[in-house]
Amino acid sequence: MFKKSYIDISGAKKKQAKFENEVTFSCPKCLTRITATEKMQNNDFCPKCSYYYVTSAWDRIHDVCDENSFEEWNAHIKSLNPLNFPNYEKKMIKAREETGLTEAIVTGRGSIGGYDVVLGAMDSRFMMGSMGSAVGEKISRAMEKAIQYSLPCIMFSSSGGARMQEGMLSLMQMAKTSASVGRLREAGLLYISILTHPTTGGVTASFASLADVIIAESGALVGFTGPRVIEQTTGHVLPPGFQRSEYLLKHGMVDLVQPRAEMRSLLIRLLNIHQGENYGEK
Amino acid sequence: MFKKSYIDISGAKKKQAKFENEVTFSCPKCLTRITATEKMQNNDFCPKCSYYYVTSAWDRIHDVCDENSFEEWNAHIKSLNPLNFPNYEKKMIKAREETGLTEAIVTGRGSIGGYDVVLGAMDSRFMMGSMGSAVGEKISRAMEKAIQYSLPCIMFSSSGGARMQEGMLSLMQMAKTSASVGRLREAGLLYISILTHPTTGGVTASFASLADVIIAESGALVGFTGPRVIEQTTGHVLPPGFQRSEYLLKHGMVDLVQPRAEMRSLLIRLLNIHQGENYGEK
Amino acid sequence: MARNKFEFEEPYLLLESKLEDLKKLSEQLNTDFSEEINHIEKRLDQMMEERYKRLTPWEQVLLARDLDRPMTRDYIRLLCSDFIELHGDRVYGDDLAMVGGIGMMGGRAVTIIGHQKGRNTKENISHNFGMPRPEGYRKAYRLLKQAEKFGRPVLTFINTPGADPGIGAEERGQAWAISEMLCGLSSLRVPIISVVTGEGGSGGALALAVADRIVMLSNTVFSVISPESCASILMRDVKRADEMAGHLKMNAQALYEMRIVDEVIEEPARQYLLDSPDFVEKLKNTINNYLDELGSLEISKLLEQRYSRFRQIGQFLE
Amino acid sequence: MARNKFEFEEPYLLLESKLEDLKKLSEQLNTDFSEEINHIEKRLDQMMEERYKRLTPWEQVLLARDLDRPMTRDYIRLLCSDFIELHGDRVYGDDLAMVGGIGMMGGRAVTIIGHQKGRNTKENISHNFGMPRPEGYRKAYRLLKQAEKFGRPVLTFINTPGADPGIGAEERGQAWAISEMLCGLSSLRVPIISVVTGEGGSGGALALAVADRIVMLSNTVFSVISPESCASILMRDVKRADEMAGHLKMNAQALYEMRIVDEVIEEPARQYLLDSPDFVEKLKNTINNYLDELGSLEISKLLEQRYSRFRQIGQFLE
Ligand SMILES: [Zn+2]
Ligand SMILES: [Zn+2]
Repeated sequence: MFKKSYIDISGAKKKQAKFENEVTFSCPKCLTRITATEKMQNNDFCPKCSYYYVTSAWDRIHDVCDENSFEEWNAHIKSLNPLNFPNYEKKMIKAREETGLTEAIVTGRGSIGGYDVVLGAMDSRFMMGSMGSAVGEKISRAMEKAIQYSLPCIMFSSSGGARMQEGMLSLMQMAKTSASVGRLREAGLLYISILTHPTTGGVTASFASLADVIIAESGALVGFTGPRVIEQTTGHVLPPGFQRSEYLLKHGMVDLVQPRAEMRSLLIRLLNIHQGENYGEK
Repeated sequence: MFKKSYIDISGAKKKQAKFENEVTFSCPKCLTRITATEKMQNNDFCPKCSYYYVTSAWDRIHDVCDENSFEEWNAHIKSLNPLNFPNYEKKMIKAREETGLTEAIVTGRGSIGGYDVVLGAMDSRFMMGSMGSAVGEKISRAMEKAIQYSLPCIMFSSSGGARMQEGMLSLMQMAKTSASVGRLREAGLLYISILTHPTTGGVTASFASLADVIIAESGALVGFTGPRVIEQTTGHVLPPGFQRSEYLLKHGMVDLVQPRAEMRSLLIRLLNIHQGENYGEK
Repeated sequence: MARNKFEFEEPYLLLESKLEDLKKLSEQLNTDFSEEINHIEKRLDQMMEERYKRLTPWEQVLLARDLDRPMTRDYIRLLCSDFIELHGDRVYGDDLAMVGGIGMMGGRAVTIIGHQKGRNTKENISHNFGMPRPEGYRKAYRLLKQAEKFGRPVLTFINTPGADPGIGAEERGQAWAISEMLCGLSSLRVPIISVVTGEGGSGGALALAVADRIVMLSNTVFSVISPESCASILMRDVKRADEMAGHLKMNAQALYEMRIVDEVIEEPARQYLLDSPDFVEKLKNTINNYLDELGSLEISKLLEQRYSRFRQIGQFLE
Repeated sequence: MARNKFEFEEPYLLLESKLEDLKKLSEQLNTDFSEEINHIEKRLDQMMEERYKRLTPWEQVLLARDLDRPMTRDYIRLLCSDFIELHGDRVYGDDLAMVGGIGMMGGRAVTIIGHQKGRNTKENISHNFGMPRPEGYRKAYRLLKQAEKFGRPVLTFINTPGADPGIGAEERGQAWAISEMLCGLSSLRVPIISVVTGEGGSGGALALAVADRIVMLSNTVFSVISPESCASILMRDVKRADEMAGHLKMNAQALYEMRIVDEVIEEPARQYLLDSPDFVEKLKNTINNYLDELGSLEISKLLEQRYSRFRQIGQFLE
């Protein structure tokens, strides 16, 4: 189905080695110190107070891709302020400065264990990973490229939902990206979605939940309506673990729950199983 | 999609007129007397004690078909006793004598409000409407005829499930009839299933629940496992109305709950809506 | 049925009630001011009509949410000579916030799906205030696939505050149910027309709006978020919802100008919509013309157009 | 792992324990009967092997139900160099009585689905004694459609007392979930091979058995109804289940003779199956040969053959 250069089943090990120079982090909430390895093994949550160290789009890409294999696409695409929404530009400039990104998603092409893939990773530091015109456009373009090159497509989600400052243009990105998944399906290509902490609203309810294989990162909060809104609207106390990965697994919504440290090796295994067609239409 | 001779939307009225000569029935359980009209309006249940007056296959056919329009197919197909199961022949002979039927289903071709259809009606008086080789064969043949003539297919179910005296040959009729529904689907033909009291086991779990439109007759008990077995196995008391038509509607399993007296007019309306293709593939 | 409950109508209604007083008094005094009163009444009607043409975005939100507007079942009764409502998702339940079925519309078989609110508290509870749960979207999806099988065009009527925000809806995969609708509609092999008949609330509304043509009635809205939630998130002050309603560009005219919707059907002021022959005729013609137009296209062409319709939405700098 | 718990084995086991006593006594007495004892032991083994060849249908039912038999996950470990279990029906839940996923089997990607019982009470409760609920069949259906999308052949492993007979399973449409499996498998555009590895209980087992080839292990059964239920319905005496097991013709050999199944793989007596290299080789070869054979067919031909396979089952008088 897609080009296979070489297989490196021991993929996960590469990443572990990387952390032997042991940078340490201090939790901004409870001050607990942890090493980079510990942080990754705990899926970027503080082991003591569950504070979430945000994982950047580039971290995710480097986590899973073969070294120097990733080539970014459409890095230049930027949101405008089509509704003249107050303070939107200011917020975007701030987000760009803080993250070094132009938008809440990075897309491109890379290889994972030797398998070429189209890859997207959202970054929740950029306006809560919200999806506006630019994010939607980058996703649809990436999927169309996957079709053009017959490559599998992998998307890491992390988003508060549609970006309200672009109004209906944002809402319509849900329809746009879902229609692009429809095209991926018609082309018979593999599409893997990885839900990371936190993913809610319009992203969960569009391209992120339409994949062939859906993986939730351990401990991630994933849902449609955010927990605070549910509590406020219904007046109910939410059960423990509500909307967390393990809860999604129990309720049948995801195929697998996987710790961040083992994501690369899982992807390699999935790509390996999907690499060839045994009994295509004759 | 299929031949339309004439439309008779007032179809239900024909049947009501038929009952003006007012035969009366006496309930075998509580002795309450009711007229034929009352009996039909109450879907063949005794209004006092819920005793079920069994509706025969021919009653159902006459209820819905235009007068003298029904032509039976494969009336000669009879079950054998392939496993030499004790007492099976004796039971079949008794069922044949008591019902005048050769098997637990009558199939054929008729017209309903002028619309030609393939029709099958099970008869629960014949060994509890159980499905053995002969029943399965008649259903598959009827569906294949529907494909041959491009006609809609309508099945009235009423069955205790697969006929155990034919062992695995009976169980396999579930697979056989379901595969025939698969062919109906591929041919794009309309298939309507009407679940009548009682339908359980292998019939519910095969052709009867695979229709485009599923209608449950008011008050009918329909399920997979019979209520007595559920009570015995789980030790739970069943909630009121459990597995009855209205319960199935609430739980999303049927499109409509319809009283027997209005079945014909509903079928005419459904056939009318499905008579033509507006936007077939071009 | 006149709508008599919006704040902006109050001065006019006050004047109206004064006129009533005047009429009664004149009767008691056996004098006749009818000519003058008629004159004032006419002027008043005129003024209100004009006021309705100058509605603020927030006032349009209020009108869009009015429970006295026609709902999906009313439109079905209006449009179809025969209609059979079909129920259930075949998996879990039957959601009354989402109704659907098949019917005959002027000799044409159609599948119709829409949100359904109630008119009073009791009805609203059974219809869950028009907020579908996953089973509602799954019922809709099932009916869509049947429409495709039988080559029936699809009409959807949109009027919902949004998808149900409850625990059960999350448990049963609200996001999953909505995304399958979005993807399913985008490749459904029959024409689809959506009419926004009231409140188009976020993803719960969008799930019925992936269509070949989107029509909005003039006093309806469609938004990524409710103005209240928007104000409470961005301003930490829910009272600034009226302001947000303007910023969000959520009313019919604004969305028409943004080319998100194809057509806006003018609503008569202060009248139950379906009592207005002009409105009814316009609605019927619009739907029928679109169905004729779309029905003449080859399916592949129809799907190509639908894809590009949504594909090209968005403004960005390259 | 020897199985030491069936009634028919008791006389042999008694003899075995007597021999043990004899051994110990001879040691105490410092004498050597080892030659004689060895001789008796050999004869005993032989007798038990022979007894296993003369199992009654009821004894085969007991063997088929044995919780020490390999289960689906054991076969997966045996056959696949890599396997990823996938979960959930995307609608309601994840059913542990039905496991499934994708894996590599000798360079070939496959989808495997099967019933899973537990080995002890705690495991059995979490696996619901191998009785799937509707969500189990819906998970399986989802995995099947994916196998079709990616052109992966499907293996199913059958070992269930039947579908779950509970209130919740009825509520969520047990019959609907099973019938969609039967219909879906009948037209699935990839080769399907089913192996009955234990108890093939009624519709709950059949839902995984609409296949191009059905293989049974020699001490397994497949039946329209459990012999106990059959006895209790027809004889009003559950104790006559053993008798019914014979009448129902439910054991592997009988079903092979009726041409319901394609092949019976001989089980070694009194041995954990996967410890027997002969058995393992035979199983692997059978599956691989069938996959090779079916994989060389055009899909339309494969579907035609699958349809006629089931279409022709049944005996009747015309
Ligand atoms: Zn901390
Ligand atoms: Zn009675």
